[in-house]
Amino acid sequence: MNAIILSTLWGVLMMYAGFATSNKKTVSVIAVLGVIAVLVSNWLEFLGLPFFNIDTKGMLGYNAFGFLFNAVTHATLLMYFLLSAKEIEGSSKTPSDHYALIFFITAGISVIAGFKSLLMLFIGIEIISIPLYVLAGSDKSNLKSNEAALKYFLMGSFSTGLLLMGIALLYGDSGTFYLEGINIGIGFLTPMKTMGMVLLMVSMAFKVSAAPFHFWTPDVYDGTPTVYTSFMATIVKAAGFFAFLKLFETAFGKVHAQWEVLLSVIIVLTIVVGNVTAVFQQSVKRMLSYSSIAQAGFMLLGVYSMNLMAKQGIILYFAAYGFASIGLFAVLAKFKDHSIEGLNGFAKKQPVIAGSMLVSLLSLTGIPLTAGFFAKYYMILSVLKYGNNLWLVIIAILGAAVSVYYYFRVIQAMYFKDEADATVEQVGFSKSFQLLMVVNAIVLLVLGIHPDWLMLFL
Amino acid sequence: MGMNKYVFLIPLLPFIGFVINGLFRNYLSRTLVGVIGSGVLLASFVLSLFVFQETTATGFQTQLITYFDFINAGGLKIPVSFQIDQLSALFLLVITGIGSLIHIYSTAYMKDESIPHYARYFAYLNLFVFSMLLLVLGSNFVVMFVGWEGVGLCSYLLIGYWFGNNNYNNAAKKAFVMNRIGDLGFLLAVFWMLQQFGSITYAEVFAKAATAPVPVITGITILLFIGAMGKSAQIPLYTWLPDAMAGPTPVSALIHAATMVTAGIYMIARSNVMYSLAPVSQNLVAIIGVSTALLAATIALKQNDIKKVLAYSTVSQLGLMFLALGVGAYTAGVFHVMTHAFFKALLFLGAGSVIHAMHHEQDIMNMGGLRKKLPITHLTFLIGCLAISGIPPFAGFFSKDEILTAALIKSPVLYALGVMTSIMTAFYMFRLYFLTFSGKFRGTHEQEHHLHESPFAMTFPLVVLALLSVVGGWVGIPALFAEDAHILSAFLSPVLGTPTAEAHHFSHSLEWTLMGILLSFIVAVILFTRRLFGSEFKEENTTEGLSGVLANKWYVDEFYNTIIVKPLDAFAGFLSRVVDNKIIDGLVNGVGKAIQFSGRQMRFLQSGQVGSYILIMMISIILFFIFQLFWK
Amino acid sequence: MQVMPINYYIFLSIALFTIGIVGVLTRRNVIIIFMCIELMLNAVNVLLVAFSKMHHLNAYALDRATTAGTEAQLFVFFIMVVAAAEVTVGLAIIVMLYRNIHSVDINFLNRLKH
Amino acid sequence: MPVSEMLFWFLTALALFSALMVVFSSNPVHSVLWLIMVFFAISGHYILMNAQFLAIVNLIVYAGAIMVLFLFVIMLMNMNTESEPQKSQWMKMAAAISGGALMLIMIAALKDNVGAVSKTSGEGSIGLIKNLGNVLFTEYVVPFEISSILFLSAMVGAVVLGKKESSKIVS
Amino acid sequence: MFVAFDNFPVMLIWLPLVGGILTFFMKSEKSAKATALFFSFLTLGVIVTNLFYTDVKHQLLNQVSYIWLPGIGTSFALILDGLTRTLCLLTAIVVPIAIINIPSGKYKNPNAFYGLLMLTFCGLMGVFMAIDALVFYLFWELALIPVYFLSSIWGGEKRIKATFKFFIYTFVGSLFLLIGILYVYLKTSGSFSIVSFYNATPTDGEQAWLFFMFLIAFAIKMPIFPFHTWQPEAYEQAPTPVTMILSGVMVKMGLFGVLRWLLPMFPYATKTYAEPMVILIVVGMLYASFIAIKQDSIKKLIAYSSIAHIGLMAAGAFTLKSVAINGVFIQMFNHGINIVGLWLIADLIERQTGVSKISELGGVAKKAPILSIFMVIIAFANIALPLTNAFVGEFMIFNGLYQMKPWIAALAGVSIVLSAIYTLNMVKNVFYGEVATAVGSYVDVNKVQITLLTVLTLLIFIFGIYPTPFFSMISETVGLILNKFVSI
Repeated sequence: MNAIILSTLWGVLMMYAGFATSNKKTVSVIAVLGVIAVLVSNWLEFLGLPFFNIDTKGMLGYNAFGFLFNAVTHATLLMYFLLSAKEIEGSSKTPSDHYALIFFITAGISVIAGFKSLLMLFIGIEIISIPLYVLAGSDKSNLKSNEAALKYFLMGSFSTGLLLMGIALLYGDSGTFYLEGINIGIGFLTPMKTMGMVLLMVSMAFKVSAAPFHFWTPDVYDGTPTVYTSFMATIVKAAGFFAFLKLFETAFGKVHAQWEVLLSVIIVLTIVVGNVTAVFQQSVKRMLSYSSIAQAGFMLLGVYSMNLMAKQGIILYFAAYGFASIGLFAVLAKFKDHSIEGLNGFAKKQPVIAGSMLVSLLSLTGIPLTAGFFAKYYMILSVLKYGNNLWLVIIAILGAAVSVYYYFRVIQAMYFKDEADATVEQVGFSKSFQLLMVVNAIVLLVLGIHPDWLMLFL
Repeated sequence: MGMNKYVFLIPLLPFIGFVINGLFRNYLSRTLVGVIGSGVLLASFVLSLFVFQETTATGFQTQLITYFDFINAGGLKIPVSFQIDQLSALFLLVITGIGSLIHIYSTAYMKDESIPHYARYFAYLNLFVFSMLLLVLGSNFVVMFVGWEGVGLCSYLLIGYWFGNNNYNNAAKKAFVMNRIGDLGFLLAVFWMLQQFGSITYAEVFAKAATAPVPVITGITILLFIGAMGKSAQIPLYTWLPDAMAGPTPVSALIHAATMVTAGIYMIARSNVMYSLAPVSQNLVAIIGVSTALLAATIALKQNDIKKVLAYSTVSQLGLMFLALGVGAYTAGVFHVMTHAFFKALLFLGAGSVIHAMHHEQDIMNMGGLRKKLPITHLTFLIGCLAISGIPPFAGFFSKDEILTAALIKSPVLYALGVMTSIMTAFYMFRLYFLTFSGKFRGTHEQEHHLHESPFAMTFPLVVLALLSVVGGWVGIPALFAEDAHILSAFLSPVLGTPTAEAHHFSHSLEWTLMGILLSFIVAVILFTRRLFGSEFKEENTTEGLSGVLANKWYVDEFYNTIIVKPLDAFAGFLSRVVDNKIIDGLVNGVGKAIQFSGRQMRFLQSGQVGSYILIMMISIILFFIFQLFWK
Repeated sequence: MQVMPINYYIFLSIALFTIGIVGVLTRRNVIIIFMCIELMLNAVNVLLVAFSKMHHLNAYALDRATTAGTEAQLFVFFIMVVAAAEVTVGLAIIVMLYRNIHSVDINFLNRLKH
Repeated sequence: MPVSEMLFWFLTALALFSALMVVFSSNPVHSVLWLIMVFFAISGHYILMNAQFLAIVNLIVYAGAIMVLFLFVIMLMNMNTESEPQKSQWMKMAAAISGGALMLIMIAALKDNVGAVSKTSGEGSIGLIKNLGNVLFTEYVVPFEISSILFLSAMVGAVVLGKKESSKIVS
Repeated sequence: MFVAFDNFPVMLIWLPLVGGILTFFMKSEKSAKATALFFSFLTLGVIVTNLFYTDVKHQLLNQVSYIWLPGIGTSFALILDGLTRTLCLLTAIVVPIAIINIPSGKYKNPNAFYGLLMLTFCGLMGVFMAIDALVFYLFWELALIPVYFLSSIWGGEKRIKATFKFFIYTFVGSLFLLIGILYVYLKTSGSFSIVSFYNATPTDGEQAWLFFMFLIAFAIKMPIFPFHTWQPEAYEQAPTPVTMILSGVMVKMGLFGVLRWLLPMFPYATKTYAEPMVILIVVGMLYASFIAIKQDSIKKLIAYSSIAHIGLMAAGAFTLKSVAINGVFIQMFNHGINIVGLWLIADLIERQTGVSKISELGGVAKKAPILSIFMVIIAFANIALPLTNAFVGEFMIFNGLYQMKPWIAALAGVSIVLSAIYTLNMVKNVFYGEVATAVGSYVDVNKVQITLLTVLTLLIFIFGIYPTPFFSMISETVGLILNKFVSI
């Protein structure tokens, strides 16, 4: 609750900050302070120090999983703000509005972190989505950005329709919006419930950009200003997963066997489509959006198996994927040319930045001693533990193997290609940015060496 | 028994010589190299004499001297140990003795080489002798195998001594590879023995052999014989030996007389216990032996290279030795090894002397009339020819006669073939002799001008060997002439057993008759060759008909080339180009390409059209519904 | 007590929903597509209200003072709220796009593909 | 046939017909008008189900505010002509088929539902404003307040999008 | 500070790691090389010292376990036993040789180059010493990454493609390995320690596919036919020091995996598949040998020859015969020495002539007699001539193959002949014959190179003549491996 309220308040504060000061730097500082405040308050609540005592009538409620998810969200958001402040400032005359939107989204994510009723799920998702539509189109004079916003909006609304239909059908059968209530009476899956469930799954799959509902992702990620793509692809997506996992665990946990096949089909499609399509991309940005689809396939394994390991793993995955992608996007946002060739010889020009990008890419690939490894480790382990689904694991790791291809293309460009035949843009990276990138890499490495420090809390 | 402590020195001394000459070749003087090279061998020879003397003592027991465990792991125990008995002692003598002479000879023969190469040459020679000594001294098959491969290595190094010439290198490689084929057989035999007997020590193997099933023994002995085929140049692995003439001539002497090719004989003689238990293998040995003898003899008839003739004669003589072993006359085989060592070394060194005089001319068509210019060489060479042709009382007569007698006991056919070989031997040897030494000189004037007798270091070994070729046979005088005069047989009997009683089946008169007929044939042939080649020379037809076939060595090399080498080469090429590059790597790359391709194709699903996106979503939802509602 | 089978409402809702989907698929004018999405939301609303009444009826049989079904009607309320917010943003986006390309044809949205 | 039932069928027919007309009218303005028609029909249904509050809200919010907004935008863009190009026949076919299939499947799956909706107003007062308002501000105050975030963000969003910043168009 | 250095395994990990990191910060090439050398010699010193502490009394010094991730059930556990000592010693010998051999100015950014080499060193040590499955896996991957960079940055013309292929190949393999490890882990009581892995009891059916999961990773790494196609290109394109480490040590990771993990963990499956595996491998050996005959590039020839030799070792491991496993142990070491020698010579030639095609070379022996002597020795060691090191191992392996099935040994024996053919072909065409134009101004080896080659040659002879101490070192480990098969 702390997080929701504080981030809302800070969102409002940000709105007014735009009037109060015209100095963009100040706005950014306020935003960063806000995230820290949210982070701390969330943590305090986790430790048993809620600032507010609100009776939510059982619609919202946090457990360790939710708190930890919130914490990871806020931590990645902090890193995001720190790394991307310049781009956010540059994206508009009044970046305070954008900060406000992001804070509202954060509030929505916190709602998602604690939803116990389909109503809260719906509202939470919408709170996340609607500002995102705006952020996608925030580069107003850019037709790609316009297009991304409209596409995202249309398809998002459409999927909201599906979600609502699903909720309605579920309600029709069970007479309640409470997840636990649905679960209680779910012993036998009536056609109505089944349909509701499938529609919910579809709309959640849409939100996490799982195939075959992923089509919006590449276009939208590509068209959105890079700085917001970063946010969308990491923090927001994590919320989608969290919702997916929580919804299906709490509401449909009993009938796991009924939907696992369907989900595994989605997973396989996602992994195949994401990885295979990413292979041929020439733009790093677009490649990363396909890779986010591929990573989604891996994260869905956690939704699939739904055991403790899955939860541990998915939290770690959020962190690993979030930090890695934010780092990459933050660098990418400074480039005009997003083609892979544009990075040729980058390591020689900017060894520090390239080094931390390297760590990010290795983490995304899942190389040991980076957080990405243990993330994948938990996913595979959870599925193996769930049992009898070796083929799913094998497809997943084959996907991971394919992913090497496109992630390493970037590494190859940065490290192995000569700059002579390349057009490495003269992009300046401030010292503080470099430092932050190093910190980002260190976070990934620390989580890769000692994931227990994160898992400890679950 | 005091020699046991020093036996290790016998191989070690040549090895030290090898190390010194090999490592310090840039720092030693020419004389020092020669002294070290020959000196270590002479020292070994002296030690061998002592050892030999011990073995001749009555009541001598086989001595086993174990040094350390070569391998002792996983149930496999292979000690490095030496065995001293009559057989090894005899071979020690032959190897070190003849080896010493060849070393001495080489000091003069190779003096044109620069010092580093000179030293290299002696290092190789020393190593060669070392390997051979190891082979002979070993008390088990693995140590023997170590020496066995070692001589293969040295032959490789020496044949390719003049490495600037690629033909020589090819010959060297051919020698090694062919030996390796044989070695594989040997190795498998070793494993089989290990499995069957749990040991590869002679003593244990031979003790247990009698109780092993005959097929097993047959198998082992055949595999061993395959090893011998390679090493001792028998059909089908004999073609390397004539090519091995690429090395310096003393090396040929060493290979043909003292080391290397006799290894096969030694090995089978050593394993006589097993061969006697396996008649099938024995027959095989005899048949291969006699066929090789005959084949090589026919080829030798038409060769014009002085060394080639000698080489084929070695193959042929080796065949005879195997014939002896095959018919169970182990002593006769070993006897012939000994006498053959004498006269073949003599012949090769003599040939070397001729070549030396002729400035590396080897074609006998370009020689002639050397009798006067090279008197010592001529005389000793003649003795060699007489010895190899089996004229009494030269050494060859006794050993060959013993073999033929033994063959006759076994089968008249073998005998007949052996006789044919002997007659042909006489023919080609005297053809060689007459073409070289009588008639007019057919070389260039320059060659004629420079003709000279070789220095003492070369003639000395010739004389010694000539003497041995004369008297060497007298240790094995057959019962025909004098009962119990066969000293060698008596000496070797603890190892090789006494000849079987069958030897006495024939009446003395029959033996006399056969020997007489054979001798008269040989003499006739010699006279015939004198008529043919003695005074005047006429160009031989070496292109057409049988003589063409013979001159081209029955086209065996070409046959191997077409049947084995080329197809294997093509096969390797096929594997490399097609299977590895196209199929396996193609498959691997194909997976990558397929992913790329499908990536490219799948991009088109991403059409950018919201309508089609939603349509695909709808279709998916419909399918999901159907699946979830109706399929289950 | 006068009752209607719930199925009628379900069918009505499904029909409206499907019409909405077909509209989304067939039309090129973004605004109309958006309207069709609104149609879908309304289909859901109808359904929710019907279910609300159905559950209320069921509960009423046991307990006269029941408030069962309220939550669904409130849910509909929230859907309308959300829809209103969505429309605000949606139309803003559409207007923005129109300002740039002077068209609201969805087929022109194809700069981003592959 | 009772009046309520007749009304039900009438409203249903009206709703469906108007919905179809929304999809099929080529003039956007007509579409908007037909959609308003649908909303009216749906509101009628609400009233039939004794959900007066929603009926009113539906009319005010949807038919009133939202649709006016739509109309306004359409007028703004000067789209009151039948100028909209048609989608390809293929797409239309596919849409019709998939839509039909979806409907068939859903109906087939849900046709066996037993359950009823009461048509009398006596027993169900939950749909009344008083009732709902009470619940909304007691039990549902949290989602209500949270949805305010939604509005805030929508507002900020509309402002962000509506503000004119630069005129250079990048394609 | 010395607390962490109080035992051998930890020292062996830390020294290369610290050395590598320090090397990164060196400014000049000289100091970078010196640092790397210093630490690698230090490591060598440690492992050599350790050879005197092999008795039970010092077990505590040779085995450590630090709690790492208790939640997962993994701890940083290392051991030094017979198998490990063999390979660590090999690594510690090969790495300094590789480093010394690097001519100055050859590679740009030398500090990074040497640093990465040291990191590879560290990774390899970790792989060999780990007795915790997860730690093993981590090091397995970690050893790969620096190699990937080394080859891709400093390699030959087609380096990026070749190295990438290598990387993908091994990565796929290791992912399968990961699945296998995790599956077995679930069968344990939640621990990754090797003991619990050994005691895990997957059913026979599970063993069957787990066996292959593990095997794929190991087979790719070795590599054995038909997973070998990455190797020739990777060897050809990688910079020589890396190729040395790759072929000398890294390929042993696969064999090591088979011996330490695969065989003892799945005795049932191993028993079932041993014979088909051996046949497949033997066929692959012959296949590689045949292809080696047709190679014109020295490097590719050595690569294919290595495939054949490694295949022999792999076949030996699957015979499950004590004698063969002993042979595999010693042969792992010896093959490392020999192939490093071959690479060294190939590098010396290529460095001077700029040519690595056999057909463009010739007559090196005339110009460089000393080099040729070493070459002949190493070449004959490569074809396992008696009294060279390889003979001991190959003899024992063949013996084991024979014990399994005589005809397999006979078939495998053909490779002996073939190896003689291709090795001597290379010697002949490169060293003998007419002096080729590329060799015209060849200068013989210098003192440093002589020293390196002498060290290798001495090792060749020592292990070829008196290998007994080695066998006493490994006997216990071999026994442990084979114990698992006693009851089956």
